[in-house]
Amino acid sequence: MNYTRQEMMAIATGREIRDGELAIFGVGLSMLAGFFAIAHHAPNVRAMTEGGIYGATPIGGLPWGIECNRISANATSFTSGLDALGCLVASGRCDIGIIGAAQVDRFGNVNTTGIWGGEIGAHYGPPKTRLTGSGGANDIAVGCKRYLIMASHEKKRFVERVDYISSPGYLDGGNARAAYGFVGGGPSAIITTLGILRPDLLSKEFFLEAYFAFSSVDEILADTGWNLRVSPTVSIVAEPSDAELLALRSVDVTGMLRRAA
Amino acid sequence: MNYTRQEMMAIATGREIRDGELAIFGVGLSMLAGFFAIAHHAPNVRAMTEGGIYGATPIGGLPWGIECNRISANATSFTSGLDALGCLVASGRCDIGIIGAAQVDRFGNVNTTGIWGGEIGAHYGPPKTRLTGSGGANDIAVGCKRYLIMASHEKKRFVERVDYISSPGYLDGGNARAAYGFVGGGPSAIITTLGILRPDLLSKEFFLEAYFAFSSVDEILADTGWNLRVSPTVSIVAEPSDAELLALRSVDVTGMLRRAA
Amino acid sequence: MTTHTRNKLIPLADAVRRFAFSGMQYASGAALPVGSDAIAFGRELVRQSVGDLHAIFHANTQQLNLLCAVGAVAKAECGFTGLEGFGFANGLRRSVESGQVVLEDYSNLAMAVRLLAGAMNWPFAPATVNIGSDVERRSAFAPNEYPAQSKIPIIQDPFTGRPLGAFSPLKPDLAAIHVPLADPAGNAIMLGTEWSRFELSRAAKRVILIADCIVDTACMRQFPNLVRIPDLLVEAVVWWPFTAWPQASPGVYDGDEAHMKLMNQMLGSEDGTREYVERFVTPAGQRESYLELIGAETIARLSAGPTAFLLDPYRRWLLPDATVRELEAANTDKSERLAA
Amino acid sequence: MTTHTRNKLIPLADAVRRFAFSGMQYASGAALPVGSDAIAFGRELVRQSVGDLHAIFHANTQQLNLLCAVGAVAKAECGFTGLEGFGFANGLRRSVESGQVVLEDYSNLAMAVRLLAGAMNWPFAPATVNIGSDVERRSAFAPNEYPAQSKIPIIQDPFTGRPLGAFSPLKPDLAAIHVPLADPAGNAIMLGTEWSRFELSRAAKRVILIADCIVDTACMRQFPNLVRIPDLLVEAVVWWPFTAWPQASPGVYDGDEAHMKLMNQMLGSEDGTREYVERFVTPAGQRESYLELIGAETIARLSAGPTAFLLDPYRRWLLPDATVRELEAANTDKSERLAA
Repeated sequence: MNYTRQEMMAIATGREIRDGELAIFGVGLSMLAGFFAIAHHAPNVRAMTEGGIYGATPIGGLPWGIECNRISANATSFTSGLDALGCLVASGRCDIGIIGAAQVDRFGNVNTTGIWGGEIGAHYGPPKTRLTGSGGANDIAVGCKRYLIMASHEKKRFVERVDYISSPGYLDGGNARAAYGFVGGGPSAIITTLGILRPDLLSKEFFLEAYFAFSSVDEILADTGWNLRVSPTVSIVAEPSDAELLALRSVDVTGMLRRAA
Repeated sequence: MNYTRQEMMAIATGREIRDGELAIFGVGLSMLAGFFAIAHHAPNVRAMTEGGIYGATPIGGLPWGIECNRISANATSFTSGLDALGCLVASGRCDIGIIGAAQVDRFGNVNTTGIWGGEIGAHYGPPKTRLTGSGGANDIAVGCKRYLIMASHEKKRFVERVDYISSPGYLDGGNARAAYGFVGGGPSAIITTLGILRPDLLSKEFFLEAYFAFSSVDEILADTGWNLRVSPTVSIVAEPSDAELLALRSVDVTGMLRRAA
Repeated sequence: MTTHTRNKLIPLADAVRRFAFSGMQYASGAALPVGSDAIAFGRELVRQSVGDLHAIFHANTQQLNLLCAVGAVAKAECGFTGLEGFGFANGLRRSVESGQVVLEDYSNLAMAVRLLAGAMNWPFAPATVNIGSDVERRSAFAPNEYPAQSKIPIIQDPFTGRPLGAFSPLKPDLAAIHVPLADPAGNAIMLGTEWSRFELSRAAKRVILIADCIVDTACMRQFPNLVRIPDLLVEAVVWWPFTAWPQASPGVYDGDEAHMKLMNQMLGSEDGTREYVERFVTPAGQRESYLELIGAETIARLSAGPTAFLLDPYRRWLLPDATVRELEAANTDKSERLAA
Repeated sequence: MTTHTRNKLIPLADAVRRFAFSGMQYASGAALPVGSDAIAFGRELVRQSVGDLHAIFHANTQQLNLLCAVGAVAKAECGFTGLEGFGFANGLRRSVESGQVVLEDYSNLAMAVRLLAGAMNWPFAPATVNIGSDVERRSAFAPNEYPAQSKIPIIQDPFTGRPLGAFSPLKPDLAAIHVPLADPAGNAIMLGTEWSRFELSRAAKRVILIADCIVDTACMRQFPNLVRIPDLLVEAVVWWPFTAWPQASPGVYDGDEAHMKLMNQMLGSEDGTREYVERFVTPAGQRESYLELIGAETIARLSAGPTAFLLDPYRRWLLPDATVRELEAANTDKSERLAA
């Protein structure tokens, strides 16, 4: 295998991004996936951050954050969070977003707020483990035409029901999102460290669509906390091509994804 | 008389402005009155326009408008209409504003929208004479802590009830404004070409407080379209001092107010 | 980076042909009556006889005055409708008084808030202005509602119960926005107040920049905080010196006071309007003929105004005319090239 | 013009003494976790033992992380609460898990919209974010309401009947805002994203600027479109190089990655926090001792970052240190001068 598991995940995510789209990336893996797509097959993607940084490409390694100087060094425009998340994301202009998840459930609801260890109950108290909060992820989940969830495929993360919905996926499934009139369509895929999950057209429950060459259906089922349905046409995700690896590594200049294998 | 009637009106208006206040001026007479106050007795007035121009003093004559280069040449900050009228005026931060009037009534309501020649009736049709609309005056009337109305004292302009309320004074008088929760307190004076009117504390009806040395109570009553009440202590407005005239003329560099006498 | 130097320069006539259509909701400049506005775009609308417009102007300008005068406007929504120091807007005034233009009045803040609501995709925005006045109670679009209910519905603040006006969002089909400086990709720098150009650029379905000067993208990378309209919002860029004439463009040229008065005087009658179009619109469809019409002496005088220093930091990035022409030619309609 | 060159420069310790108080609603930076924030102001709050804070941070920063770690915060309202690439914010995390800090969650857009509502004096602002999630249904400030009604009441759009969240305005008692460049009167230029500094400067009851560099007002007259915080909003200006350290100030210095990690690691325990305060807060009450603590080598390295060119257009207006000190001395508390 001439690539790492992290590289596979980044490439699978990047393949979801189409040329010309308006795309919002977070830090870390999601930014690498996005800039890989630009370098490889989507040169006209218009990339932005939720801080209101436009036209920038990171230099000198992966940014530590979306206001890091590594992404501020060659921007063509700086505005504000209100502009980026309000005028560009909440407005429905943004084609695609990428968010992470500490917990994700069968309907693609994401928890990044805290771990209570199950149902919170009627009284809201402090979590056992405090996480990062919603940040801009709730805004992306509500506003982007579609979005991708990236998550490490572990049983404790892929749960029947998240402790706290920080960012809405399909809520209780079916048409549940429609009640809120969100301009965004919801999560189009969960890209994990082991494979790719997609929502059922009607029920909106996520099923296993494909797995990475180094994984298997059994491994994925064992690492999923709900009774994951498997597509009858489940397949192996195409391994990275040489051109893809070249493009990804030109973006991942500090080799973050190779170290983390 | 070593001053013109227009100069008296500008000076009487400027006297209403106190040092240190945040003040919003329109074009023409109101800007002259404001910058006279700064030059004469209120050096720390913070002047702004509804276009979001801050820290500027007009150069080379009176600006033709609030985006004129004559007021844009030495600003310290340019923002926007939303900022100026929203964040600074509607917020209640602005201490004083000055607006003009084509018609003004006994409760200080101002019409700058159109002349229908009386009641419009149930159907809203085009006016006989279209005026300039509300512009920012409605926003100033609603948001500034207090505001001044400047108007040429003529019977056709000082009417029982304006055809159209473009900018609310005290509406039907008394506590009528309170129903709307405006942050601004309402008009504190009407400065005319002949004298100064003030609102009664309770009824909010405007009465004649003082007249200019070149005018008289009789002249003012004859030129007012409602039964104007006269203060028992009605007095003559102090004539411009030499220092005031000097300050005003240093602002009115093109002599606009002297020509228009 | 090919992504960010995408060339969107096209000729003015192409921009109108491609993006304008009769009956559209058309917004411009988001300007004030004496300053920044894409008046040149309105002149081209007249040349191409685009009509039946639903005009959305934060405040009136000589462009709206002209469009009303020639009968190109059916409906308008506006804050201020005069010309500030230049008096009433005679073209607009005439068309409103005759009933030809149905004009819906708002205050200047209300127009800005409605553009913000459009930009944020809010179904309404709350505000305490306009309520209690006839701006709320009278609707030209719903003339038989009195007091009007559909224009600015009164809602209650859920926290305090206090009454508020609910303002409908503005999302014009097309916005032609004047800027002093744009790069070929559509990044724009404004000098002087933005008025509501920022909000308009986010509220409109499509945005075209009409720029006095074209600069290299390197200028935007030096001053990214000045680039308040990023390229990702922009469909096309038109290079047109003295776009706002006879109004002012701070940093680039002063207002032409004589023409401001002449234009407004002529727009005061049908005959005058016809003459204005014949003398100042029809023959000015090319940059060269347009500048000739303004006159070299006037151009020199207006360019040497008291704000000229505001342009100094950016002069080194101004693209040579020939370069701009080449970029523009690369995007010109084939039909246009065949006709030429 | 005396009006516009009013000198508002005061020492950092004076600014905290005059404007900060225990129990206040305190907002800062309106920053992101690795960028602009007035962290130096938070260090002085710790030195002067200002506590019981109701912290309003658009997103967490090392300042909030520190204030939580030392126990100075009772309540907080926040969007993002991590440190981006640097992981969880250990000080904040510890204080939330222990129940010492009651943290009310919003999304980043919701925080920006609430600041806008405060700035515009709206009793609420509408938005479609957060509704349908536990951000709406769970309130730490009203823990027994489930689903919460008072946090984000659901209202109906009067035009379409569509449900919306109503967001309460934020109007903090005091905002300490970091900017790279300010003049002595309080006009400020930002480089890099504003995040929500513009909205915060209008929403807060009082605003203090903490500036890396002080420039002559002539700089503001050359670049008025960059002055997004005008002097009329500002109570006081503090000159404090490396205000945001260990975070970054685009154009002026890079983030200090080693200290970002060290600081967050130390704030992860009570002992570590005590040590952090002893080593990096207590002895750094003067500009000289503060810069010494960062170290000359680090300062040189961080100042030579890839964004340094962003500062170039403004360098000619930087006021000499001696001039700034004189201006500051003119405003210094008498008590301070006597004590010195």
